[in-house]
Amino acid sequence: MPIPIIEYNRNLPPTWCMGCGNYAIHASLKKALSDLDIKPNGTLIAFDIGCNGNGADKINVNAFKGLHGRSIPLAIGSHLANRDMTVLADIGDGGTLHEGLDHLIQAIRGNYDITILIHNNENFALTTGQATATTDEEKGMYGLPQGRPEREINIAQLALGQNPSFFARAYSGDPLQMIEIFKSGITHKGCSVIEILQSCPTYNKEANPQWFAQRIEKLEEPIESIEEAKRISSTTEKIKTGIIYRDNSIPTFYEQVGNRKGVETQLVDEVKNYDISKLLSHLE
Amino acid sequence: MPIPIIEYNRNLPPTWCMGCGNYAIHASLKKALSDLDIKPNGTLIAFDIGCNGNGADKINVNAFKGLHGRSIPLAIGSHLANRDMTVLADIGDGGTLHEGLDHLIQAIRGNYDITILIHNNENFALTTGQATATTDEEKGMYGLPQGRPEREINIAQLALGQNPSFFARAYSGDPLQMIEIFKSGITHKGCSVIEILQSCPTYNKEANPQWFAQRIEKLEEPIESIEEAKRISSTTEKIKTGIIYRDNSIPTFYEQVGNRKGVETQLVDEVKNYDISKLLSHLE
Amino acid sequence: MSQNRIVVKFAGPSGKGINTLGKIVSKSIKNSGFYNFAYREYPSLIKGGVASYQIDIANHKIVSSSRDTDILALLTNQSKERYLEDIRENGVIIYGKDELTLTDKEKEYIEKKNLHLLSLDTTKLALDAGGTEIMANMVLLGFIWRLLSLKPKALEEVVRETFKNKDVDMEAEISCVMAGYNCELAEEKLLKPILFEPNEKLDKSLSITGNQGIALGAITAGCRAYYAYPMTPATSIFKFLGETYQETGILVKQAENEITAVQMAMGSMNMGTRAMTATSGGGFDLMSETLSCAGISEVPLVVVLAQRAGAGTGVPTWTGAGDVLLAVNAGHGEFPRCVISVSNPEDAYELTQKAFNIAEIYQLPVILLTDKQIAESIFNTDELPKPIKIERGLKVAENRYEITDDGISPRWIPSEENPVMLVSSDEHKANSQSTEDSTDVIEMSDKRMRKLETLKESLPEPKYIGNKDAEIVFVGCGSAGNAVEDILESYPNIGYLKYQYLYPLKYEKIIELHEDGARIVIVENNQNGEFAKLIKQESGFEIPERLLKYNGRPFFIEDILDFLNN
Amino acid sequence: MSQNRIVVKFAGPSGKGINTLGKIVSKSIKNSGFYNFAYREYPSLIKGGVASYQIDIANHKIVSSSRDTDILALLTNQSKERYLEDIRENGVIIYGKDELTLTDKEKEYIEKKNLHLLSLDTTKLALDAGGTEIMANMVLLGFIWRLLSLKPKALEEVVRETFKNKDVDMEAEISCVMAGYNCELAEEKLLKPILFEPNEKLDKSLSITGNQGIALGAITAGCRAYYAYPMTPATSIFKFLGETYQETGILVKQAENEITAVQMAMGSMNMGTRAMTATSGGGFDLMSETLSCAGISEVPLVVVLAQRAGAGTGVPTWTGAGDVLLAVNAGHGEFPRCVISVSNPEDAYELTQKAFNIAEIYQLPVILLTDKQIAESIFNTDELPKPIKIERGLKVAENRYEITDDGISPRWIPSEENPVMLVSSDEHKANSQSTEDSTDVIEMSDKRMRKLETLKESLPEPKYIGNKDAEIVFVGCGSAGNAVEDILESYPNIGYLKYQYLYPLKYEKIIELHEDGARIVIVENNQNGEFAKLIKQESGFEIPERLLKYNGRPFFIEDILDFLNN
Ligand SMILES: Cc1ncc(C[n+]2csc(CCOP(=O)(O)OP(=O)(O)O)c2C)c(N)n1
Ligand SMILES: Cc1ncc(C[n+]2csc(CCOP(=O)(O)OP(=O)(O)O)c2C)c(N)n1
Ligand code: SF4
Ligand code: SF4
Ligand SMILES: [Mg+2]
Ligand SMILES: [Mg+2]
Repeated sequence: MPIPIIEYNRNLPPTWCMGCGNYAIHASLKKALSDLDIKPNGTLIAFDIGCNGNGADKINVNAFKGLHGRSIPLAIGSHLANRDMTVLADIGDGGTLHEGLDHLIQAIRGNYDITILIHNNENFALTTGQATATTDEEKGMYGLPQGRPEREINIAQLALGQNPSFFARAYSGDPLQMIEIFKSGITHKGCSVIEILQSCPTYNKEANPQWFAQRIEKLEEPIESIEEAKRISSTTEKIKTGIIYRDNSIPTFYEQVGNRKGVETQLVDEVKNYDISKLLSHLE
Repeated sequence: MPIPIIEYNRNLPPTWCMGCGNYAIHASLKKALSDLDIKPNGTLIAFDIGCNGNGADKINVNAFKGLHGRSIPLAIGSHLANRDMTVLADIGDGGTLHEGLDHLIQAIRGNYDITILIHNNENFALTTGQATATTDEEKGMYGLPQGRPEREINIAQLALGQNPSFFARAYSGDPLQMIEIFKSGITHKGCSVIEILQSCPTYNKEANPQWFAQRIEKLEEPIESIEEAKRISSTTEKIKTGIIYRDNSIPTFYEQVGNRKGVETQLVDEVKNYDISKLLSHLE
Repeated sequence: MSQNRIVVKFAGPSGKGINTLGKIVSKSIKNSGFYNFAYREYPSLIKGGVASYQIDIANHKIVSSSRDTDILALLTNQSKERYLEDIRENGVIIYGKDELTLTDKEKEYIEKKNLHLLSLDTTKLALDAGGTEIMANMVLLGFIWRLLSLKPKALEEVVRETFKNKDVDMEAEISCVMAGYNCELAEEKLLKPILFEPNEKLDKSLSITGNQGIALGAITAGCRAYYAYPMTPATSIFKFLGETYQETGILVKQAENEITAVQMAMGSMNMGTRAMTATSGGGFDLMSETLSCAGISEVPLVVVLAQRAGAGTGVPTWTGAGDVLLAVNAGHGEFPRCVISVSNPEDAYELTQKAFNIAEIYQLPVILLTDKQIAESIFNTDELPKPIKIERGLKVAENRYEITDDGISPRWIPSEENPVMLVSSDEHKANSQSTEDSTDVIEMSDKRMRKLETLKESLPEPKYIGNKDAEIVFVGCGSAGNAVEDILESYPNIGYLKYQYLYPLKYEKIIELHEDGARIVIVENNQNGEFAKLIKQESGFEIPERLLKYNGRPFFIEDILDFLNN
Repeated sequence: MSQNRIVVKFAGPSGKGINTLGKIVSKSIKNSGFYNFAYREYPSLIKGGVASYQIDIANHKIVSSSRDTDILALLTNQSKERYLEDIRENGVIIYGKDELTLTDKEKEYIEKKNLHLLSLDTTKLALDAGGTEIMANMVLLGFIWRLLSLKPKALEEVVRETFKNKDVDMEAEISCVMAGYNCELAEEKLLKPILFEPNEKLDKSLSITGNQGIALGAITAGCRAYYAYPMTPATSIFKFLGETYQETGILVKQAENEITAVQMAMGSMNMGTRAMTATSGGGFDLMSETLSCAGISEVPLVVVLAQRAGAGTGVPTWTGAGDVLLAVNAGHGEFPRCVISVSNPEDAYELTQKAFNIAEIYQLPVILLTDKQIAESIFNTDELPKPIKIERGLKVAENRYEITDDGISPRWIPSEENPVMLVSSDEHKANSQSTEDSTDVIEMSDKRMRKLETLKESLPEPKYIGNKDAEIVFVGCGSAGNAVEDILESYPNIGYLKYQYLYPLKYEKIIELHEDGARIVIVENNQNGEFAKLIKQESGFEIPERLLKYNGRPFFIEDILDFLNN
């Protein structure tokens, strides 16, 4: 019997705007954990700062609400300490593509066994709607009345360009698909990057449910070839959702660490006084 | 008549190891500037910290030796202030792919009209030889006797993945080609990313001249299609050098800035007291 | 009515138009001839929670809020809790059509203070007046205006101006305002008429925030590039510069993060233009390595540090001044710097210009401290100070780092007309070449540090405000002292020693006042008395009394009065 | 022979084997039964420039260098300049086969000091002995050994051990050593025989650097993950942990930059393992936002700040202690922290363990200060102190941020056995939920800050070393005081008050000593007397005399002696 969803609830009401995609994302995450029988205390989520991160005290799992743009390395450090824990990083498009852009790339490259949920609402929402690299180029935003001068970053292109072991795209308006994607991402061994097209009715009104309905095309199966995956995820008329690419053959970071091969314990179990006398003999 | 090379010399001998690729890189850069008739005081180079940056006080141009990993945004800020100045960023593989990875991507995305010279010697040399993302995975390095656990980053893949307007690869052992590449990069309008395969006989002995000679294949012409460019630059048996990709149709950052269109002066010429009375009327 | 003010507060969930209400009232009151100060509280979320706008109205210029209000207008009844016990005797509470459930304690308070409660169904009134539901706020606006017994003309004008380019039915909006104004529920006992003599000139004076003061100062000073990453409470500088960029021609770049922003600013400054960046504490930490780089390279830099409450993410939309020691010490190694603190828009305007002059003349990083209370509150200003002449200290010479007596070396703009210029974050010789020679290192370190002495000599003494032989002298900077400034007139035994230049610090005046027998009190919006620590570190003098506040709220005048009464 | 030492220095270009020479000599001398201290200078480039290794030999344990040497061995004649005028009376200079061109000033110095110059063609001797050109250094080694009149056995053993797993012709190496040793040019007048009584136990004592002390402390303390980005002089901690990782099982991750490193460390610590990161000033700046985050979230964190000289890039391979105020103030907002300073490997070993205990018990960031001089010099240590018991202060409870009297709240390890744990960089309630309520903010800020008081009470007083009623007492921390320690025995009127715990600061002892009539002198390896500033900020007491050095060099014993003689 799966763990009842209610166990993942804290009794504090969410503070997002009405219609915000974050509601469905949180609900789907809870459902995914429950379906997978992962206990609240068997999970740790590193939350970023942003509207997304305002969910940190609304879900009953181990959580660390850290700094803006840093939830990915925070999640990695948490994961390495205890790989029995299911570790996720929860972050916005601003945190991922601006403040902490390097972390996403390094996480994919290291293929740490964590899941990264990128809430892409196409703006810096919590700071009241500035343009991010995913905002429409011409759209006038806070402080940029004529839109931003830089080109966009397509999250799929960026992630797929780094040879990820798992990349998926979900949409906050489709919780059923989202739950399945989350479950696959969490169970995938390696760094699962999940971009979530998240509605933000306050600062990204254009991308309303109709807008998405007209554009989204669900993938039934992951694409075999990464080149093809890149190609199909770059077209802008049709937005593919689903597990876009997956490669189970890439070893995880931990598997590559020479001195941890065959070690059964977790780092967190190993904190005790160590005898250094053997090491000292090198220094005599 | 081009400017004599000697004008780019400072009377301070370089401090690189014998056989270091940085000698040829500096010499080629001077030659390129001279050929292009760009005066020493018409150029500014933002130098990173690394063996590469140790060249900052050995070349007679305007220069700013700043912080490790930061020469790209430093160059961009310099460039925006005065677009009449030829601005370059000079940085190592460590600075580019580790400390300041985000800056390279954002520079390409913004397509600022600067030239970025990445000295790829496949290690953090100045700190005495740690592994970078371009070091051979299995190679034992400082503090990592069994090699690094993360996968490599291929600079060409990374750069081409961001739709650059110019990407080239040079080799420090081929100054003639390097000079031509530098000249093309400098004259290209937009962000020119030039990876230089730089020999480091001290910490990257394996990659000696023979090693390169066996692998390098020169491109005569840039590749038309970016997909093809990515493909050919990812094979590891043959390393392509030359201008790999170029797209002159991408507007530069400055061209996209709404309020600077048609402005003839440079920011540096505009420093004076401005009358704010019109603006104040909004606040009355 | 403490300190002879009338105080109106709107409270309700974020995103429900509180912000617009506050701005309209503040501006309309000014245009009606009355000084006011408008203070905003809001949560770190986009919709919901409790936000408020409070407008203090007085017959003279004021720069702080009172804690207690005369009229509290609740947009939704849920917002009552936070503010209900900060209402003055005979105060008025206006709430919506639903019943206001009160705790016993609240009831008691209401009784004790003789508060008047009124249920106003603004939605119904709006619909009745031909408006829509979302015009309910306009009804409330008109009603409040009536309670203040002001003529509707100024209000109507501001409403029209506010919605000018918006997609609204202007006439319906105005009808709603008038429906509120003419509403018969505005009984006599609810009225809080403004009885001050209106000052007609106020119509032409400014409604301006501290951040606008900084932005305007930068514009005046010839700052031509602005690089910043969004962070409350610095972001509205970006907004102002972005929205005026067609007029000013300034290059406004939303940088990809704070390190990028400050590196770009440093690059531009070195190149000879004026550039600026702004952030709050967390972003400032990220910039601190670059401060150190600018310090040793002697490249001018101006960074605005807009403080907010707390370490980490803290209480991000609330105010505080816990970064004073950070501003003075951030960045590794030892290098000269200048830390300047603003406290209101005039200051901000003037000191931002000074910051550029100091950064360029002395070739060092200047940190301009402000805080959320200054950054986002609306002040009334009759006129901004005169523009300050641009001084850049430019000089072409052979050696960029010439050793000089005053520590200031030649600096020039890289260009084809000038000699090649090398700046370096390595320790260097006079000719810019890197060095590790013992004598070189000492000489260059000494030279750099001499600039601090030269700068210190050129800085003004702190400003003493108030009666010369006051018994109690508050010492402070930033918004903390604003509440003190506001009571000086009524308390002749109080003085305020206001610091604008925090570092290098001139502390002699404090010692002097102390030796002359005054009670010295530090007033700071932080937990540990950071400015007092700085004073102690520099002078050895421990300020005997401390008035500290660190709950995210600014100093209200009652905080000062309570201190004086205890 | 100042302070009864014999001092040998090798000088030559970087990358020419100086490093190996220095290490071999230092170890062989120890194994021969003599205490020594080996100090390394090198430029920030890989090959060329001037590097040196200086070995001070004494008949008791020493922890600092002299400025002046008895024997200067030049690998190339170009290296003479820097050190030629730091040779003692009757000293010896050994140079290569080419003529040593001397300036008039140098000639005068040589004459005045009666220095002996000897040209030794080490290359030729190496070839003659059946070696290759690169074995010239081995000849030099043997020759120096002869000058010291030591038995070759210990040297030979160390040479064999050093090259054990290297691809060399071991017998040829040894022949070269012996060729140098037996070289007839070692005339009587050049000899500097070590006449101390050899101490046989020294064979079993350690040759250890400060960074090795830190690494060993971390291993002992159960640190299971190390994350760091290369930065001199912190990098050799990474090296030691990396090279021993098979034995220790520690996860050693070269992080992609400093922000990544410290975030990973914080994540691991929160999860319940022990983790550490180390960097120098510039990297520390980048970590400072995370310090603040750990501060408010109350997550334990241990960061080693290995200081070097200068702001910006500075003089990156040289020593200094200009980051004391940075360590105390870095990171925005106000939060408790602990700053600990090490000065030698024993200290480093012990204090690293303490750092973990403090970080975990008090749930705050601990900054462990060291500097290049401590980090990279080779000390002789008879034995490391006993391991310190691990104390973690773990406790499962309902509320992660329970308000307590001592400020310490329950903290537990997230696991399926324990309740869910939420930590947050937002200001929060006892149950971890974010808050902006005024009372909540005050209560939680007060609670956090109370930890500083609790911690302060638990910390030991600074260590007083030397005669109880010394006339002059130096106050300091880090390597600055090591030269003072070394002269204490011969100067009974000198004392040293050595600080290990800099923050929270216990300053009462200083005042006491001052009031007892001692001359108090701060000794610091920086320009502005940062530790003195901290003392003044906390105590109001300005230390009357300052001995500061900021040329990138450590304090030599002559620096202290010169001060005393003036
Ligand atoms: C170092 C730092 N810089 C800036 C901020 C301000 N900040 C808070 S949330 C945010 C934007 C969040 O945007 P995004 O990551 O897209 O999340 P969203 O709010 O859209 O969910 C920013 C810039 C911060 N908290 N810390
Ligand atoms: C913030 C910061 N972190 C670390 C360092 C130390 N550091 C100096 S040079 C260098 C590595 C340089 O490697 P790379 O960029 O590849 O240049 P190379 O020396 O190989 O030319 C590092 C890590 C530094 N100076 N600043
Ligand atoms: S602003 Fe957008 S992302 Fe934030 S809570 Fe509202 S709808 Fe959601
Ligand atoms: S270490 Fe390598 S990169 Fe550095 S100077 Fe030597 S050869 Fe060149
Ligand atoms: Mg977003
Ligand atoms: Mg490199």
